Amino acid sequence: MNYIILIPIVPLAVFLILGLFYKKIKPAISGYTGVMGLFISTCLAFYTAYNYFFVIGKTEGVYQTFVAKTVWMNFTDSLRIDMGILADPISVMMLIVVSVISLMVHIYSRGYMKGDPGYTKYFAFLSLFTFSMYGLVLATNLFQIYIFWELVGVSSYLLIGYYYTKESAVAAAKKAFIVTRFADLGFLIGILLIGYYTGTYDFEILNNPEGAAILSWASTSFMGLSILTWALLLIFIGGAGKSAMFPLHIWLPDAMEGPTPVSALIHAATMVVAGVYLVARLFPMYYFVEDGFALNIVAFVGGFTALFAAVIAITQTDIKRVLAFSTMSQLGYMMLALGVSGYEGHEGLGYMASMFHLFTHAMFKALLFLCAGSVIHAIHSNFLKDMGGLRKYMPITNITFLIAALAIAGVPPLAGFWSKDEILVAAFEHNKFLYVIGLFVAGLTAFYIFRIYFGIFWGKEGSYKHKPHESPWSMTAPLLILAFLSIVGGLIPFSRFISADKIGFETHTNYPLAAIAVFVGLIGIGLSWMFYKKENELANRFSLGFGTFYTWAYNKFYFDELYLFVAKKIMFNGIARSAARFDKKYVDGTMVGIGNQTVKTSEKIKGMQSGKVQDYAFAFIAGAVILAIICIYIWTN
Amino acid sequence: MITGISIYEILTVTSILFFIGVYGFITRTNLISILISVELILNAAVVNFVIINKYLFPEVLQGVYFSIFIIAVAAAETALAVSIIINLYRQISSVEVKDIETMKY
Amino acid sequence: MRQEIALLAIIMLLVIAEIFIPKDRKVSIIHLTIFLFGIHTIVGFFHMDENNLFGGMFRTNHLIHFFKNILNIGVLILLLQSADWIQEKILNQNKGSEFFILMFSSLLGIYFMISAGDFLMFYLGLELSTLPVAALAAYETMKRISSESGIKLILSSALASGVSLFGISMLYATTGSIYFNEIVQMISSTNLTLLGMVLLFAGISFKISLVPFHFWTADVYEGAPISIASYLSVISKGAAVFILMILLFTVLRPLAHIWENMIYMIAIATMFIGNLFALRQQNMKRFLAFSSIAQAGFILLGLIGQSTTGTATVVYFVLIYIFSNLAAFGVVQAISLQTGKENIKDYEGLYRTNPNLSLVLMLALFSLAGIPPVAGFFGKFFLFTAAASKGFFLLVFLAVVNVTISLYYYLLVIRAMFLRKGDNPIPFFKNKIYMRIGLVITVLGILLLGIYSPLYDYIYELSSTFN
Amino acid sequence: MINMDILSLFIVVPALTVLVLIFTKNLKQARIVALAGSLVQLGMAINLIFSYIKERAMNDAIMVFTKDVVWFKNFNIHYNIGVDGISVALLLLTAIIVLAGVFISWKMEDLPKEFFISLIVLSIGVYGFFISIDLFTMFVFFEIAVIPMYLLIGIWGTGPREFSAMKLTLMLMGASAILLVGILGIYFNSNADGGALTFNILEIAKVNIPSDVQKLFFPITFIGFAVIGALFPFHTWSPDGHASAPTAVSMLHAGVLMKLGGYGVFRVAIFLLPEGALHWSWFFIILSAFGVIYGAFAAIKQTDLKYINAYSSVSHLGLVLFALLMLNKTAWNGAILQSLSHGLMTALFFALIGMIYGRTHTRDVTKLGGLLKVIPFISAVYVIAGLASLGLPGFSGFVAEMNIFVGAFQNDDIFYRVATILAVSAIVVTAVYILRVVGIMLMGPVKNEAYLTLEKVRWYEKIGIVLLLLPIISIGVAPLWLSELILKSLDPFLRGVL
Repeated sequence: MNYIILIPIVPLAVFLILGLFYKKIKPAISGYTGVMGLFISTCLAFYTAYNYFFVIGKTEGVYQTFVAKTVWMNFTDSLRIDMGILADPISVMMLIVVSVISLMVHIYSRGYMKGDPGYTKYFAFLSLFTFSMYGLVLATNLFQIYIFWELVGVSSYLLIGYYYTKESAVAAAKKAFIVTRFADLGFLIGILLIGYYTGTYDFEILNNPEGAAILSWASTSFMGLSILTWALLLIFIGGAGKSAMFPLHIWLPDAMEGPTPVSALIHAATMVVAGVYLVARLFPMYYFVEDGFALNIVAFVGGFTALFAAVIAITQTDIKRVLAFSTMSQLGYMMLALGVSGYEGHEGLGYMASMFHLFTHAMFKALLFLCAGSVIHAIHSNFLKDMGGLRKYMPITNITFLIAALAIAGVPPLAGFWSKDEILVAAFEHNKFLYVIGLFVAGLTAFYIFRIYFGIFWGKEGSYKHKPHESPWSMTAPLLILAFLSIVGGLIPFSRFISADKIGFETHTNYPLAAIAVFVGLIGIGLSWMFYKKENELANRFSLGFGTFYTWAYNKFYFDELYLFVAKKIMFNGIARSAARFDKKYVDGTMVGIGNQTVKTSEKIKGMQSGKVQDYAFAFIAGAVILAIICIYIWTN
Repeated sequence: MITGISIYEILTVTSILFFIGVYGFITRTNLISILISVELILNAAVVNFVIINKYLFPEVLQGVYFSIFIIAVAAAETALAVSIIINLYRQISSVEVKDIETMKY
Repeated sequence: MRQEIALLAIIMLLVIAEIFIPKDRKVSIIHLTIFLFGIHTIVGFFHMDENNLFGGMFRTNHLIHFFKNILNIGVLILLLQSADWIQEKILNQNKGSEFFILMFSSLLGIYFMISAGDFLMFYLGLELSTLPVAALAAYETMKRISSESGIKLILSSALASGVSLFGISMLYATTGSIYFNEIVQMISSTNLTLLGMVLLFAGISFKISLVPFHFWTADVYEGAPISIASYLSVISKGAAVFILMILLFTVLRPLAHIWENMIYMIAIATMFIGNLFALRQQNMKRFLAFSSIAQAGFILLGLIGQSTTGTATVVYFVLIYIFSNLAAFGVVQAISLQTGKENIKDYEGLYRTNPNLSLVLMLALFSLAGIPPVAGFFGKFFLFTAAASKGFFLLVFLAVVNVTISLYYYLLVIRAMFLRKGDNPIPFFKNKIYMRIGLVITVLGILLLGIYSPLYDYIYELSSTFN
Repeated sequence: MINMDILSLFIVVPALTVLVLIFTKNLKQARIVALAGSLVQLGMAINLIFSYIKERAMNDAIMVFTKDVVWFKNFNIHYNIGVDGISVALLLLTAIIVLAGVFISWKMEDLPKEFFISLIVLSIGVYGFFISIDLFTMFVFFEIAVIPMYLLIGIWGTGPREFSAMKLTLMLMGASAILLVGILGIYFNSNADGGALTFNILEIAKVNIPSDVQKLFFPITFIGFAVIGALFPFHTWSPDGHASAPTAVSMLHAGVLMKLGGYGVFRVAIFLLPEGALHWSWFFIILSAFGVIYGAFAAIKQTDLKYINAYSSVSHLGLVLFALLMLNKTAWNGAILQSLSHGLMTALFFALIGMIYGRTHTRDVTKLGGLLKVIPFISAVYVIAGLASLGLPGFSGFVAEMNIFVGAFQNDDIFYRVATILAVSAIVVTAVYILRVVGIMLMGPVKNEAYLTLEKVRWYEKIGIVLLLLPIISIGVAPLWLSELILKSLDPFLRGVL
């Protein structure tokens, strides 16, 4: 299966071509190059998936892991970084997700970015990102995943800051990079710890439930916890940073400064799920080390983030931000699912559910973003207040958005329903409290998503300068495709293919729970129907009912301000400035001071050379006498 | 060899002579008198040589002829110094030591 | 004895020449002198075997002989550099030949001093080397500061010689001899001996200008004609270092454990005082005076490592020091002859007008500061090695601190020449042939003496035979 | 035969270049000569790499291509040269940066001849330092490398050039003076096992110097070298010096000269005084780790581009010393790689800063803005260099830092852990100050209309940039050959510290 290597190579090639000759190439060509490249990768990805699941399939009931790697650098005799590809169910699944979404976004962008000065550059960055994402997905060891982890980070930085003349975009890009960088610090230290204590970075060895890496966890401990647990927690910090888990979530809403297709690709479907993927990648370790202590943390962080983000999402008025927070909350869902998962067979439901939701969510969330993009493209605004009644102007967008909304709200038989249902079941089976949270979040989700749906396509018509029009085919085609995927995506028998132990199992829909979930979802939809279908005072009265809580939620619970305070006041003005001043004043001061002191001394003692020959004579005699005395009375006895 | 007077008295005298010279060198304000003080110092040395030779090592006359040379050289020295002083006097019409302090620090 | 006789002959010849050469053709005296002395220098390199004269009052060996050659080279360069000055400033006062005569007789005195076998010869040589210089210091009779420096020199040196004589008399009293080889057998660390030693040491330190016997240096250098300043700073200082070394290593060897400490203290004091004073000098001559004091302090590091290495290193360093310092003084000489300017400030922008001169000066200063690859570095490094070989690491540390300080003020001059543009830089001028030859020789010396290791090995051999 | 002298050529060729330069008349001739000379150097360096690999295959001596000529026999001083994997790598680095420097100073109007001469003389010192086996020779070349800085900064510099030049020279020469004491100390203990005193590093390494002597002289030697490696708190010559120096000089100085520190610490202090190293490492680890984080923080608040870069050098080179003191192969490998990559990156930075300054006549980031729109090539490369210096995978910095961190983590002790984590956390701060500059200076709207008409990058500037950028990327993408080259040479150093 070595041809898998081609999947990342192709976008890389595209990136190099576009990057090196971006002056020469005409925009149209570059657009096609990008799409073509991605198309090839996508075909290969599908072929790989087909090959892996159906041609090769299971040997003695287990999906085998295919690894091909080469040494990249040696640290010590045992520790080294390999570069290579690893094919196992989740990586293959991720290949599909990344390829599909990226391809859609490429096609979509050809319409969306038409006429932009940096057209070629844009496509170059997209390819760079896709390449890095592939590399991340296919990583064979912790260090490789870290390397591509950084690369996706930087390409996200470049794409968020794509409109680099906009101050806000630059700030957002910087914020995103630094926050994730900070999280990666944890990731890196985690890697270092694991490397030292297990002597390898290799996933195969690390994840082997009978392997020394896992069994030896009890041998070392630090502050009451096994050092491996610490390492896993640190790694989870890294994952949380990328996946915008509370409290490292602040960069994601701002990241919406980037072009909308980019948000769809990076900040909805692929990059942000890297954190989830990372935990899933190391799932056996998380599960077995110290009886899944780290895993519980993951579950609760996920659950809290899901709730927290959903609440904020309700209050936002910028549709892209609503979607961003909704992404956060869905990611929280996936983490939650991983957190409550077991390992063997049906126990591993949560694991599978999480991956399943990752899959479906990628489809409909990308769709939502692209629809939002299409809307923004039409009326050049992100804000609900400028929208309304667009359904007659842009029918396709309307339909597709509705499908996506229903999907995320978990209305059967759309994709979202199946995956969300599995998550809730898993939660129900392991932790009732989290189940309740999940259920509540499901309701909120339905509510806020339909809030913006009605806000955009129904309600009072906004005052448009020129009559809004449906987007060109290059943009609507991807919408339709994704809409189709969001409908049928849920029907895939996921558990057959993907499970923690790679054996696969049969899921049976748990009808009561499903009914409850659907019911909650419908309530949410109903509420938003009441509030926003026709505009009325209900919504405001309702929000006033919450009073301060509403304002807090509206201001994202002032987390940006908190971080700003830490960054500006403490880091910049506190440490950095004092460091600079200390350096100038004291460290440098001493060095220069020594010099000045010498010069001063020479000024002070110049009187000795008085010019009086008699003083000289006196000094002469005195010196001689003193010497004599010293000689006679000190050194002789 | 003076009877009744040991070498110590004489050496004491010469030492005193020496330090008188030094004192004079340091305190006199007139270049000529400074020159004289120098002579005192040299003479102290001369007397030393002669006495030491006579009292301690009478068999060879090293000290004695050393002293003769010293006297001669001292004369030359003085002559040179005086001539320079005279030259200076031509320019600043003073032989005060305080007038030769233009170069300092 | 050959060199002494030869030099004496030259002096006589000059006297005769002075009588017979008519007034308007005095210039030829300069050429004659340089020619004769050049011959003398070259002849000096021919082999000559060791011998004693006057019952051990006068003795030569290969090292002493070699050292005389070094001094000859120095004086030759000095003559070349001061030729123009004499021609323009001195001849018209009809004092040309006297200048040479006096300088040579001083050199003659140095010869006697360094090959002295007893204190009498030593004393005579000392005086003979000092008195004419005093006369020369006061040579520019029209300039007040010249006379002042003359007086300061003669008075202080008279005092110094008086003191050292007093010391010698004490050594005589304790050992009963003035012959070095007899003293060394008799000597023992009695108080009187020590007192004598200190006084004698003071007398010589005066010529090397070691702290606290150095005060005359700066004033005399500043007042005296530049050639005399450089003569004092290289030739007579070098000679004094050599004789001090002989005395310490031969006559006073039994007291080594005592004078070791003395040298230690004096070295530190000298280095620090010299550098600290040099730091704030504006006048080039004063500046070089203090820098030469500091250099003397470094030389003591070689003396303190009393060993063949020490001896060899000291001689080697003196050789290098002569070249470096003469180069520096030569440039100062040339510039002050052309423009009468002697202050560091006047040197601003020199490189852009007179690149060659400033390069020479830069090399000289680097050599004095001890920057590789020029000779000075090797000299200093070996001095430090000599000191460290006896385990005086603290002393070496203080020395290197001083090297850094000294680097500062040497760089000040270089800053003036290279970094500054200068408001009215010294205009371009061409030097006369003698000056150029003189400078070129020094530069070659600076560049080659260090890297050309066989020279050091040769000196080392000579020193190993010397005791 | 030619293989024997392959190293001496590194002294001879630049010396010849200088000789020829003396007779050049104007800028055109001077730069051509300098270019030719440095091109030859680069060729030789590359050739050296290959012939070294060939030689190493059949010869497992510590140093290869050795040549030994007695110089001062009474002190047992030899002109003794040879190379191992570390030195060849650093030689190549030097050659590259010198060539780039020549390109960058293509338009040096004022006293061009003298400028290039001093530049080449400096490079002689550096080459000589890297190939010396004899401590004395090494020291000589060390000072030869330092002293031209005074003229280079003082004559062609900007701002308070005289002050900075004086400060830099005095601090570095003062350090080298202290170093001299250390060297003498080593020399006079090099006969501890009997035998003659020697300056030969390889000989001394065989000797067991008494441990109290080692403990006495290690800090002296270490500081003597580490000052030029910008060890906190002796780094303060670096910001002023770099800020005042002309572009090419900053490049050479930060790129190559500061590497002498790390190399010397490694080759002399740690190699010859291992027990001292073990005894003192904790103290200097604290200093260097603190320097790493401190330099990074100090860089955040600077507004002068060169100051930012200088402080980032303090931080990066602190990492080098930090790694060297970790006393294991991985960290050492990282240290050498870091030296190389920092050399290239910082040289690239200074080159770019020089270009920006040459166009806008200011280095104050707050006055600049939106350059990405105006001078895209330079700005884009600046972004790349920035990403490289914040340790992004795919660039040399990442490789080096990872080696250092993994190596540092080999010491299983809470003290080392804490120090390491402190050092690691610098990567975030680095990101902060790099992105700050990028955000303010390159992105955002163009602040000053005058900048709208800046001249695009010139061909010679482009060459210089590419020359530096290529190795950064190639090391970052395929580090294996280089790290193996270095790793193979590290075993001798382990002898003492085990």
